Amino acid sequence: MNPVNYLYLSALLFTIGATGVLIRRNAIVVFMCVELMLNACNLAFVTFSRMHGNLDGQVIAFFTMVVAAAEVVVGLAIIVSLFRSRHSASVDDASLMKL
Amino acid sequence: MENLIALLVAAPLLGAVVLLCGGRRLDAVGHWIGTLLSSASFVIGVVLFTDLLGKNAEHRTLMQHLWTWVPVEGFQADVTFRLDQLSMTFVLLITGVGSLIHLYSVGYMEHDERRRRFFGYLNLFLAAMLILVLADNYLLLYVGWEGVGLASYLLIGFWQHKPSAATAAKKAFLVNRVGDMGLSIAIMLMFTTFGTFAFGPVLSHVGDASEGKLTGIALMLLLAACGKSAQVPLQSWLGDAMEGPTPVSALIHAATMVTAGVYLIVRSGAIFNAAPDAQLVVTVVGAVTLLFGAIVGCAKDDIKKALAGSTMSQIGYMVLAAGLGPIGYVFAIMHLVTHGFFKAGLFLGAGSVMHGMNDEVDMRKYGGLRKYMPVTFITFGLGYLAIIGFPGLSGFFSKDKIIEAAFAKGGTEGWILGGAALLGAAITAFYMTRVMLMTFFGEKRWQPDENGHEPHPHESPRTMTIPMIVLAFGSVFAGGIFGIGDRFLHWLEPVTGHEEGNSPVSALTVTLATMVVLVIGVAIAWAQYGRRPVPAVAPRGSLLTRAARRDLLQDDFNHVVLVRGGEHLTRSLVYVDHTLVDGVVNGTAASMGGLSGRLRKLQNGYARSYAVSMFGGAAILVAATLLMRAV
Amino acid sequence: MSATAVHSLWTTAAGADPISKIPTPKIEYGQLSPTLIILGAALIGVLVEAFVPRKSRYYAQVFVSVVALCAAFAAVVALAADGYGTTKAHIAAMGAIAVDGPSLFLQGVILLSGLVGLFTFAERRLDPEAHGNRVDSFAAQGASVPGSDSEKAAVKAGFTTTEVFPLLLFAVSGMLVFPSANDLLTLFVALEVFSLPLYLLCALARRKRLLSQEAAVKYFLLGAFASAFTLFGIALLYGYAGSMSYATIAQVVDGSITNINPALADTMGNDALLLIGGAMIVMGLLFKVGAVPFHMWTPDVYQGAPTPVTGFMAAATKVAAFGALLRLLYVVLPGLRWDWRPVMWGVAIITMLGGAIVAITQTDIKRLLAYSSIAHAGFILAGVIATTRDGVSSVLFYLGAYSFVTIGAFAVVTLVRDAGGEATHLSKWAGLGRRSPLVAAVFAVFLLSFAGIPLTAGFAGKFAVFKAAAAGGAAPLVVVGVLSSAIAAFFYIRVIVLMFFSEPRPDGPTVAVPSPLTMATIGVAVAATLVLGVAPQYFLDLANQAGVFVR
Amino acid sequence: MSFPLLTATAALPALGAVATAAVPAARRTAAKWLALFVSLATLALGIVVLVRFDPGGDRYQLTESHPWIADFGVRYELGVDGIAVALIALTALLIPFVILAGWHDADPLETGSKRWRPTQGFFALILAVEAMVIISFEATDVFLFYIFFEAMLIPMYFLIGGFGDRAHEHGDEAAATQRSYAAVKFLLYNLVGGLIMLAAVIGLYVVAGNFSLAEIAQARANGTLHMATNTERWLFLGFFFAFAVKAPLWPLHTWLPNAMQESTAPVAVLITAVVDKVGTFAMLRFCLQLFPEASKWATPVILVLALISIIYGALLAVGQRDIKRLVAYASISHFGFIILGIFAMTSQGQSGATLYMVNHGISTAALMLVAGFLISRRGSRLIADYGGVQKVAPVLAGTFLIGSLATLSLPGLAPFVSEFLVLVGTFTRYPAIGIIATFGIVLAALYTLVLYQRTMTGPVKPEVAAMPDLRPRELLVVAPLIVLLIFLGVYPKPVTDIVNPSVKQTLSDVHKKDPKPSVEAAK
Repeated sequence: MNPVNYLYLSALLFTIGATGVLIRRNAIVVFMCVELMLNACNLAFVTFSRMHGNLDGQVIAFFTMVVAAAEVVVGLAIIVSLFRSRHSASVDDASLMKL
Repeated sequence: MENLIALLVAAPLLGAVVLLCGGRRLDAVGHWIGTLLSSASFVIGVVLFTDLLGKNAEHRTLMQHLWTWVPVEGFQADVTFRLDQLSMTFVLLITGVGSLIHLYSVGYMEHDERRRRFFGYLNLFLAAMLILVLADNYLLLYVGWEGVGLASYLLIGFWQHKPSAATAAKKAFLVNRVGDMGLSIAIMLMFTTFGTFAFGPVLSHVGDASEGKLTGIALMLLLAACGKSAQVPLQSWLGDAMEGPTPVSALIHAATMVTAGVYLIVRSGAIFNAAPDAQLVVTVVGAVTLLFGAIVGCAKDDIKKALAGSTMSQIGYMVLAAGLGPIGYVFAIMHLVTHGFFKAGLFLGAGSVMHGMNDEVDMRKYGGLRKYMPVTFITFGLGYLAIIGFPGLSGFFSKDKIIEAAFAKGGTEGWILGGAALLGAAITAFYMTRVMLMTFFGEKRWQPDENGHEPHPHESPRTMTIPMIVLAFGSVFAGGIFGIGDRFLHWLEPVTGHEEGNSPVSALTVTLATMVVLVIGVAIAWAQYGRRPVPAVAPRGSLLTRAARRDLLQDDFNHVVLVRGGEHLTRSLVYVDHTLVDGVVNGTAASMGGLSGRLRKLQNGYARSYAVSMFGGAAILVAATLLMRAV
Repeated sequence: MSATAVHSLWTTAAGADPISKIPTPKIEYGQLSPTLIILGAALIGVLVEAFVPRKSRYYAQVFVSVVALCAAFAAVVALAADGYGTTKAHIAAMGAIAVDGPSLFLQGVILLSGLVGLFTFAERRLDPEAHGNRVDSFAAQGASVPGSDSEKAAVKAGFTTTEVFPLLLFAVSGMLVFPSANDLLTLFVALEVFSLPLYLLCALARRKRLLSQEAAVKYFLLGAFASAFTLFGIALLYGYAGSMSYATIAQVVDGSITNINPALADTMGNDALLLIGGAMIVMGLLFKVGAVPFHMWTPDVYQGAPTPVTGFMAAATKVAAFGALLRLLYVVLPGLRWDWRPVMWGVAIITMLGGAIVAITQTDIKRLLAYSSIAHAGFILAGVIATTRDGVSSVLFYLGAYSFVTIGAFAVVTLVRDAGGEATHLSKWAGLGRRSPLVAAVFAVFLLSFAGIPLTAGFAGKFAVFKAAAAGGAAPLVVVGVLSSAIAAFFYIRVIVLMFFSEPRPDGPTVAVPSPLTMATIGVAVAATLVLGVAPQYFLDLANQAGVFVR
Repeated sequence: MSFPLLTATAALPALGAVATAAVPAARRTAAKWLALFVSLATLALGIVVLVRFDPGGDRYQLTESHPWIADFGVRYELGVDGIAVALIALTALLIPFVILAGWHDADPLETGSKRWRPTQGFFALILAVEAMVIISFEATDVFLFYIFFEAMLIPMYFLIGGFGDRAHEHGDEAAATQRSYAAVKFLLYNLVGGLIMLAAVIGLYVVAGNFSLAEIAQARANGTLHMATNTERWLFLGFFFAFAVKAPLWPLHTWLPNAMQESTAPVAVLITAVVDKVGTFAMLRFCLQLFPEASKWATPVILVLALISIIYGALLAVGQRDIKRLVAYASISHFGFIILGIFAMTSQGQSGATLYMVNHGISTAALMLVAGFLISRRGSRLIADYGGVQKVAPVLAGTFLIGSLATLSLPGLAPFVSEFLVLVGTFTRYPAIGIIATFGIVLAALYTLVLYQRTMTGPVKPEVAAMPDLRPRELLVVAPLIVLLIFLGVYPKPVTDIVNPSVKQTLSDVHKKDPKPSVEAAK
């Protein structure tokens, strides 16, 4: 079947992730949505790699996973510390600084 | 010889500098220094005069180039003095009368602790006036022109603690500035027309210039003359100028400065000759002013103001004469000189009266003073006879000639002008008689003032009487000396030029007519003020009288239109500047602040809304990029 | 291509010699030495954390980092002197890293601002000693909850978060790679490598920890969001060109590529991939430089983060990001100039105006500087848009000048303190010029430089970029820039007025006497500001020589 | 290469500023003397420049040229023509008086006021301004000029904002805020002007490729450098705007009254007599020389604006209640005359304008400084608070009167010559404008004499009864200025001789010839 459909799928996933970031309050969920976006990118990479018949895309996919993992480490650390200090993981509560 | 000319100016100038910068240590001798230097200037004048008389007519012009004043590409102004018959006449008048009045002031200002400065100002005036008449180009003349303005400003306002004096001084200067504006525009016009403004080139090239330009120049010069010589419509300052010490009124506002306008017109005769329309305007101004002044003079109870009105009217005569062209120039100057004598004398007399009456100026509080101050009475009387044109005295010769000349203008103009001049003569006779009667005749009308001082009228000291006597001689004989055998005419003719008008009426008729109106004037005055006692408080009087008391409402007009209007204008402009011009700027700043405040709200602290803006931004970015490709 | 063919991509026929199939990568270690040194030092730092006793960690860390940064800078200088910036400029590490003028110049700037920033990190004299221990501006223990017993205990025990030093080094290493990355993958990895440590650093303030953590969360989430976009853009671009290497993509974009296989021919036809991909990558970079409308994290993060971190971040991040942006636009997408220039015009204009206008009503000095940095991003963009060699060098110069002034300004901010730590509210700065004229004067110098008053670095930089922009045919941009700097002048002046012409508050802050470290920072900054302002020629020459990208 | 005289003239006060600032706080008197000495030394150098300058020689003399920022096409190029020489001399001449007049303006206030007045700072800033002004007169490189044209704002800003009227600031917060408003207004106005000019400067670079006045002018002359009409106009406007703000020209004038009102008299003199001159000077040197065609294109509008400034400024001066504001508006009116003279593009007009800059500097200094002495005695700027001063302090009143007379340009005093030249120069080409401008002289008489009458004459107000007359120091400040006013009034030749050749060249830059008189009467 035509690999282009995978691209549509990845675009869809990416959009879903982005929308999630925009509408969800819980920092963890927001963060998961970001991960979803990253994975959408991975799908795109693999697909393109397939289309072009070279391996770069797939290699990148691995890199992306690693980066994502690193992000998780850092992100969770921050979010958890925030959660512990204000007993809520809602991104909207963290709005002391404005204007 | 010509090197002496500068000394004429230098002497009084030196006096002014010394006296004004000298400080208190000169208080004791200041007045003598001033008098000395002014008389020194007079002596030099006499020396030069004799020298001129020694030469024959066409060589009677001395030039002294001192230095180049303003050298700019195509614009050359020199400090050069020109001494010819015309300026010589003025030099003698100015320094002569000036020295006398210096002498007079020694006594008059005795009790003023600022006497030194007074003499400094007087010397300053002399210097400026001499520059005015000696200048060889209009720009230098302008220097003298405003210099005398400054001096008169300082002297009118000499008693600065009196607000009225300060105001009068300011008014005088401002009104004169309007005139000066005329002068400077005239100079600019000359520059554009002739490329220079030196007397010689300009006056000799008048023929090549278009009449329109010449008329413009002439009218601007007339405006200047009106300012200095208190001619309608710029006459309003002269009456108030009487706030100054009387010697000042005598010297500046009677004998010399106010006649500068006449000098200007006569000096620029060539231009006026080539601009008949302008000349007509000049004559009209003169005629109107001579009546205006005379009428005002009739109504004033303040002796100095009455004399001021008279001055105005007499100068009206001169301007009228000057406007008549070559027929009148000489007589204008002649009347100017004789007037210089008798009017100065009259003012000094008035000053002497005030001196004896604790500075009382209201004639209704005088009366019967002839017994108390005989010298003053006699000198004043002679001046009186001279001004009303009593046969044989100076006024008779000069004024009579002017009236003749006016008729000689010919045509309806001639009749109108001549008629006006005659009428003026009659009114002159009336108001001068009135002054005479109210002051020296009738019963004594003075009472003790509020703090109980009864004035003790007494004759003035020698320093004051001597000048009065000398001037009295002048007012008696000057006319005769000048007039008989047309000496003055021949003296001035080379400069001013002269031609005999063809008068519709004979000289004799004019003289007789003048005599008649003179008698009528005197008779009316006698009927009103001689036979029955003068009321100590002025009666309400007719409408005309009341208007005349207020200078024919001129001041009220100025006040309402110029002063009030000006105040409103400036006040509204201040408002505009603050709210509009400045407001725009502050407004911009404020609106920036407002915008900032509103945009700031977008930064609402919610991470998700930030994400929205990023997402939107990304969308726009992508869309825009695609769009760019599309178009 | 057939399925078998694809299959043969990752299965090798038996019997063949597998070793010979994979060529050993050729890495020019010498030319990468700056980055490698920093990375190595960072790893050492980690080891230090693990093995060196707590008491002496601080000194060890400071020592290691200083040495590393100096060494790395020396390496950069050596490379530049060796001509790698100009004649020998080329692509290293199998096409992953470009060693050329811009990258060396920017690496130099980043290293210097890293070093200067490090001094402010290491400052321990500003806060009063807690329980007899010198404290720096970082949390005693990042993990402990603010105000909790554990935190008190940590403070009592005199803990200090010496991890900040290796974190700083990691960030620096990422930044070093970022502008010199020569393929999209390296770009992305570098982006993350310098972003993640910054996220952490933001969270580690000693005072106002809630704000600090909030800043970290915002920065992290938005940063991750942005990098997701970047990554997707990379994916699309890869899809378009079938390669990650800048050079190849550039060739594909301007159609000068030779060996076109059918698949490539297929995707090449689809410009949407290219345009959308390019736009998304650019967007990620614009986020990092804080251009409107991707700027909204800037004020909050700048305010919340520990001031030394803010200073370092504000300076170095901008440098790295603009470096990457330049390379992307000049090396990868020059073929697309006519597409992205108008868009960038718009971005630059709203960035300049937006930053300046919103700054007018700020009341917190750190936020104020944040908005000012946004406005400056706009000015730099004007230079980027020029798309001429002058444009590149002017941007390089501007970045150099700007980074020093910024670090200096934030260093001064750390000095003005009251009971609650730094007194960042503007009202508290009233009359500072009376209390301590010197500090106020120094800060005034920085503000004037920001405002672009002649004889300061700011003016030279501004003139350079505007000149390039005008020469590049962007005169309207220059006018807008001039107007917005007029607006900007207003709030810089406001601060000066506040410091010098208004009466000091009785409860006003005190100015702490810093250690030689901060003094050095400020001194360097002032010196740079004035030297670059009065005699910029030498540095302009540097920037000029460095103004050429290698392809 | 010879001794860099021009650099020295500018560097001396700069170094002096640094030295003065470095004087320890306790030794404030020493700082004052140092500053005075430096300013006098600068005056000496200025005189040397004046002497070394040869009116008949090249256009730019005493030139210096060194590479500076090659990358921006900027060279460190100095050189003076007659106009610059005159203005440098004026600046160097006025500063000592400014310092002497401000001798006590920066002393710490008596107890009860927290106002912060570092004496050293005050005098250092004055010297700094002098240095910058002088170098911007000397610069023949547009960029170099621009830099100091802008940088000048900073010290001026601190002078205005930091050192208000002693009279008005006994720790009084309202006064302080007013003052800083004035300072900010001054700075922003001029900064905006300067930034707009910056755009034009950049544009100029893009068009011309370098900033050397001589080179550009020459390239334009011999056609190697062509500017599109619109480009030239835009650039001209950019430059002119900045200068018009500085000058100031209506309607960009509103910063001046605030600034002069709030600052001490010496600083006010610094603003109007020295700093503002840079604006008018720059119009003459840069606008006309770089953009001759555009200048001619804009002339009608500029003339009208100048005319408005003349009348408007004078009328507003009449309406003022505050002595310093009055002088400020008077200056606006006078700047109108100067700009009128410049753009009339006749030799009389431009020579007059240049002369006017010098004379206005001296006359305003005289009037403003005396006014300052008066204000410092009574502690009020309001005209209504005075009256009868003439009786108690005759010398003060006398000097004040002379200052006023100079302001209304009385013949015999310096300003008359220049004002008349400007009027004539304008009249020869634009009679109507010339005539309307002449009304200015009447209004000038009005506001000066009204001021004099209200403050000096009339009955003595009790508050001024005990007012002391001028002290020796103050007399030392005023007397030389008055002497100068009179001298230049009767013998302006020294100045005109220096100025005329440069004006001639400027006119040839714009290809303008004086209108010829209809009758060739002059020999």
